[in-house]
Amino acid sequence: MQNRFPLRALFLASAIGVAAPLSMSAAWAETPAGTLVIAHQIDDIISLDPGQSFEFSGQDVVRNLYDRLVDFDPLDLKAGIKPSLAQGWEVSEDGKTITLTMRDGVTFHSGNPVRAEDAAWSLQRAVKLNKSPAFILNQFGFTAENVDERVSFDGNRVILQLDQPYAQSFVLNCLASEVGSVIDKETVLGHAEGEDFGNAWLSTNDAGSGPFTLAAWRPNEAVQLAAYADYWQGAPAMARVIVRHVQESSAQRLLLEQGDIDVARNLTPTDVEGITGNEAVKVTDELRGRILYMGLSQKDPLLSQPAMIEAMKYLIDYKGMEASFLKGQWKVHQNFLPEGYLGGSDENPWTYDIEKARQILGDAGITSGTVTTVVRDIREYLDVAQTLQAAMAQVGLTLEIQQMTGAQVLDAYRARQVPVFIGEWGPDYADPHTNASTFAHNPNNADDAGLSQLAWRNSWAVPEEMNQAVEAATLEGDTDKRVQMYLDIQKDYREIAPIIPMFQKIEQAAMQQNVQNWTSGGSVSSVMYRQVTKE
Amino acid sequence: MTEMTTRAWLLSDAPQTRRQARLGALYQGWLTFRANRLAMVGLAILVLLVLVAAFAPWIAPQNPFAQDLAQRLQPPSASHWLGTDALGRDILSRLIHGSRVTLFIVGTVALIAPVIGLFVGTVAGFAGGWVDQVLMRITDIFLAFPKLILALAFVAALGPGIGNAVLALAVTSWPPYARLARAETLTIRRADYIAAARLQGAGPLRLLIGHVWPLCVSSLIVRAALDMAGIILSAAGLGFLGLGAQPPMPEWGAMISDGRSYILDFWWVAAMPGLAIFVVSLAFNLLGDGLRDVLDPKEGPR
Amino acid sequence: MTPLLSVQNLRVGFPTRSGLFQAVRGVSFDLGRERLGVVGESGSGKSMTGRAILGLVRPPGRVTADRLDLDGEPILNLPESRMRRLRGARISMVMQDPKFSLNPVMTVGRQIAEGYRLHTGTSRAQARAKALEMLAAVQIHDPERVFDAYPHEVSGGMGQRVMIAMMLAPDPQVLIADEPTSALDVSVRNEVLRILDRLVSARGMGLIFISHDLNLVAQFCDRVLIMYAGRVVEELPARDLHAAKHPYTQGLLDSLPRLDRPVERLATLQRQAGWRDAPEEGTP
Amino acid sequence: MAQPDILGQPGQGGPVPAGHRPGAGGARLRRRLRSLGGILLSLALTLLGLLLVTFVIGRIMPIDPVLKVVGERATQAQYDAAYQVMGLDKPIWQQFLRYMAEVLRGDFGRSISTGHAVAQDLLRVFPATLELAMLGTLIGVCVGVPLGVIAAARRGGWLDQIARVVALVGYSMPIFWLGLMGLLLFYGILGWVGGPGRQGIIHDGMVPTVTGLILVDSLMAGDWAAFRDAFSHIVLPASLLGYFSLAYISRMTRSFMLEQLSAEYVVTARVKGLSERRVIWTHAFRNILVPLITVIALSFGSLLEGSVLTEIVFSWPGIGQYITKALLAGDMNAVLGGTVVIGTCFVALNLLSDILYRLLDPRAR
Repeated sequence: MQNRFPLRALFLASAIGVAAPLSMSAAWAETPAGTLVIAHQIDDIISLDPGQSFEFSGQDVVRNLYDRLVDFDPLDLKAGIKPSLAQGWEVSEDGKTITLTMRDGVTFHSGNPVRAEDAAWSLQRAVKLNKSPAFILNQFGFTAENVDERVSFDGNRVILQLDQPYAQSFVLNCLASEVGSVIDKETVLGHAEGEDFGNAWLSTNDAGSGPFTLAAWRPNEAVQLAAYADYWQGAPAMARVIVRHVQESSAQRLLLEQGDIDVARNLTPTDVEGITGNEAVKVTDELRGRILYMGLSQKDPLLSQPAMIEAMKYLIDYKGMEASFLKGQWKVHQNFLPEGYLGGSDENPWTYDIEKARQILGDAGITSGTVTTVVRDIREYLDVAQTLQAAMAQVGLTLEIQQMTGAQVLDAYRARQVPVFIGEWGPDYADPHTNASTFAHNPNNADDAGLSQLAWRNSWAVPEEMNQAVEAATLEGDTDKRVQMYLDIQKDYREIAPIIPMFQKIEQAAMQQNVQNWTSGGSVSSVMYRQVTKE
Repeated sequence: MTEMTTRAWLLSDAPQTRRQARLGALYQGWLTFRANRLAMVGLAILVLLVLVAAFAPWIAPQNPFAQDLAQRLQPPSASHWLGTDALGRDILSRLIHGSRVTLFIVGTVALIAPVIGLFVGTVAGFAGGWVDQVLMRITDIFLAFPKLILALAFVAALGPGIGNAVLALAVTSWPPYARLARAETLTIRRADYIAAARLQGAGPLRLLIGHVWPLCVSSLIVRAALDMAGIILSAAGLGFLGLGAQPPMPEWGAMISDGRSYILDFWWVAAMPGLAIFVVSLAFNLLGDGLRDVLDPKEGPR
Repeated sequence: MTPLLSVQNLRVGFPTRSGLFQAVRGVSFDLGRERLGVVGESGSGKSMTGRAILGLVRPPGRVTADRLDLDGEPILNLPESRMRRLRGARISMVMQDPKFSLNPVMTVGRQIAEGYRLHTGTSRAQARAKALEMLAAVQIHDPERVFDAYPHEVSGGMGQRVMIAMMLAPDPQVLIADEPTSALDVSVRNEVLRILDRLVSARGMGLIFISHDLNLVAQFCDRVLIMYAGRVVEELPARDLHAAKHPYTQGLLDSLPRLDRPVERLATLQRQAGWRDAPEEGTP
Repeated sequence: MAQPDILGQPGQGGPVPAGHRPGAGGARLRRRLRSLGGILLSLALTLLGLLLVTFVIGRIMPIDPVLKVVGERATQAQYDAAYQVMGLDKPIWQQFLRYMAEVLRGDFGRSISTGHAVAQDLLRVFPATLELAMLGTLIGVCVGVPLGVIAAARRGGWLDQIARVVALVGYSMPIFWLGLMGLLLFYGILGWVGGPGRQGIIHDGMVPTVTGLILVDSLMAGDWAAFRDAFSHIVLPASLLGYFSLAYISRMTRSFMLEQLSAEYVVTARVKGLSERRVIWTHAFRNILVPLITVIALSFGSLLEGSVLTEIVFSWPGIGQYITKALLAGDMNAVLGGTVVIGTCFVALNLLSDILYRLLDPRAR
């Protein structure tokens, strides 16, 4: 803190000397009472179609434009899935049929009533559209060919026929994800072009029943939402929500300190620390589902040695990073299921221990070696990579860092060409299977399998027992048993896996004192605005 | 020969030999240059930079790669004259080692770009006709291209790294040299002594290499000297955008990029490398300006 | 009677690294209503003498003189604002090449009218009339067209006539003509000279005619100064030029081809270092 | 930013070809038309070449555009489907022809990184950059030209030295650094100017878009508050760009003026007794107008393309940021569209300075 003063004093002195009367705007502005203004990095949005959107910021928008059959309560995320457009559901005896009953009197933004037909069509559409998030629904055996029969409606009931008796929590968690959003069928079909199910139009427009309507989306600039006055849970307190794209943390902080925005969502740890002394703003910590992990490619002759995998776990300065450049925004977490998820484990057995690593490597006869890491050009990842680099150097290992853009890294990663990968994984939906199926499941380790699992990308042939355990966990109806199954999988995983979870994300949203009930969506969901108020 | 007579010999307005004339001209140039105090400051800074780069391991107080997370973001103090960065590395030591990187970038780009430009420009100007048309059209295309974006595209295509950044900068900065070299060639080509050399049976290649190139070089050198600062800034810009030098290499541009997330509270992390870049590119600019005064006296302050 | 221009011990120097370079070293002469030729090689200081008189030597060049009087009035190192009122109005200059000495982006007429208006304060229309009159006076047949022409649209001879018209429009007492014909074709040279001669005599002006062309000066001028290395080495009436005593003048004469008697081989001009410092002969 | 290039353009203000005499009106007109046609043709070729180079770079770049479309979790089948839809299975020359045909119809395709039509995106981002570059150039011209002229007139004097240092410092400053510091000082601490972005959030989207230049649009709508707000946002980045433009323009002006001030016609003007101010501004300055306009056009062009870093620092939603972002995402439709716009601007600026040269320089008429 005291560091800041010399610079500011210097600036002030020189500036006052230059020309004080030039002032053209008040030093401290305030945002309008009914408007929530947020600074956020939103340049990743490529579509606002719930059947296509799969980016963090896009999902933030979709979640507020649409309702789903079942959903989370923004004020009580821990309570789990609650009824939403479906006021209730039933599971058949054999566990393969789920029937959801629609709520009456809900209307879309267009004024059309929300019907079971719309809900069924929305799911069918997502499957047929077959964009990125479609796999979330396809897990239940839906395909473009069979989805018209498997998802149907009858009066005010939507009927889902699954291919396996999946755990009810698994199915509902998936329905609560953005791809399960209920879309206004009539409106969208009116804008369809060819066979696109209205995708082109819906990418930049909204046809939902959610608490907000889309007022404007200017890519890389801003998203503006307007409150939907007839929202079935009551109109939101905020008449307008404006999300402004601001890339730099320092710029977000300046905007916040000047009172030009209400919430800043991408402050770095140092900027968060920098504003803690400011009485006008507060910071909320929220545990998110994202995991920062290190993947060791099993194609690499050095990295595939068990001793190497073991040693690497001790070469990560968990506490040191957590206390320095990751401070407050990442917590040590050495399991693939995030805290807050069903079955999440909080056992963190590894510590930073150069001696132990050296011993493990020495026992295996490894005294030197060079590996490459490909890192996305994000500050935190680079810092993690450099810290690892320094630690590895102490045991005779050389880590060569190549920083690349997100697209390039992803390209190489998908081609299984990244020896050491350092990056994040964000869960796709609120069920533990989302992470289990990617970290600990790899049915085909062949190069041409073209899978998307992290295990596959790191060329890790997951042991058959673990593959089966992961699949079995989706079918366990008893929640307690299911939790135990995941705990067991994670225990085994920690022993052998070359994909090493390191940290879990804590989102620090900084906001004006008068902003209440803010939530970024916790570890299971996306941001929700309808409950936010300003005093 | 005493100092005074050497000087007189150099300054003689009636030189007796070609060597005396040439050395005399050089000495005159040096005197003009020396009289430009700003240019001398620039030269001094650059000499210092070269010395620092040459003796970096001996001068640097600490290992530029040694991390100490407990000592991160320390303000300038007795133990860390310029403070420490986000990983607790000594900024001064990194700056000192970074001078090597900067010199490497500047040196290489300033070597490659003018050479490509010289080759393309003189060939175009000398050959004329469709060769000229084609080469100049290509030059125009590269000129019309948004420069930084072209560099970005190259780095993206070749993969990040200091070598590729240098290559990308070189590839994007040759067209002005080509046009300059072509303009010079067109004037030289019409000169009588070229006609004379041609009459003596000199082939086009010989004319190009023996007569045209040496005459183009001086203006290209001035241009390159003036460009050096631009090259440093472009390289820093690439670093700022996350392409360019790879960590943990202490490249100055990348260091600003590292430090910019801490600029509000820990200003020195970004300010020190920013200052270093500023000082060095200012030095290059002062030097280039002084050089231009010497070689093109009508531009100077008189 | 006071001379129009009286110059005594005029010196022009420029500081260089090897000390002060003296371009003009103690030139003295008086000018009446006559045509005075100044001859010398390039670098002899003849042009610099003309510019020094006009006060056009810019720092760091330095001009000194024991006397520099225009019509009895000292004009050496006058403040710039006062000098400006003299320049153009009372003493003027025609330069070598109209291609360079006329502003390429301004019409001929505007350039002529500009100086005239400045010194006489007349209206635009009057200045235009005067410019057209001057154009006619330098024997341009189509003054209206030339008035609106740009310098690149007129030929060299016509350009020099425009230049003369421009410089004579405000009626100066003294005109310095610095090699006014050397950039012109031989065919138009005489015509321009004739026009210059007629205007100068008709107005009773003093003319300093600077040239390297000894024959031309001999034919055209009343009196000749021979300059070498910034110094006047000889002064004599033009008609006596053939009887010049100074070896440099003789050398200049001998190096010219002659039509009246054949010369086996043109003599090479001899220069002696001693002439630089020897007191000039023939000065009063 | 690297300083813009002028040395490449010496031909613009050059002397007139010999034989350019009055009286040859018809032939001259024909020749002029032919040379104009030639210029247009060569400009079109340049543009085509530009597109081709961009296209090839886009295709050899190891960034996979399909991935951006289908996302990280896509299966191979989804990937293959998108690959075909995007026409990437065709040979590259076919892709290029198809693209050219679409561009000629005014269709730049759809951006995969914004989900919008590229033309629509460009209409939004280009005016933002244009506004910034125009104001920057305006500042550069208004300060740089007088500074350069005075520096040349007072050659070697203290003003000349100051102008030199000002320019050299401008050339040497990393702009992103200066931008961050400026934002911190004038916005963060003093609150004199608006923060990042083009507009304050209250005014965001309130003024109807006509030209896309918010300053102009707000004036047209008569919304003074919006104008003031937009001005307070643009003034800092525009001043920064203006500084760089100023550095360049003042240096070039000075060098042009020095050349003219040593010309004979300046002596003529002085002989006529004109005041120094008249000599400089009416005589010498009019002669540098043509090359100066070329310099200003070049400087404007370089601000259009070279403000990427400024745009990032100030969250300015301009074309530089747009292209950079698209490039790094492998979004080639957007990159090509942006390149076409900037290339066209460059070409148009060249054409404009050529036309102005013909209008302003009597020797070219």
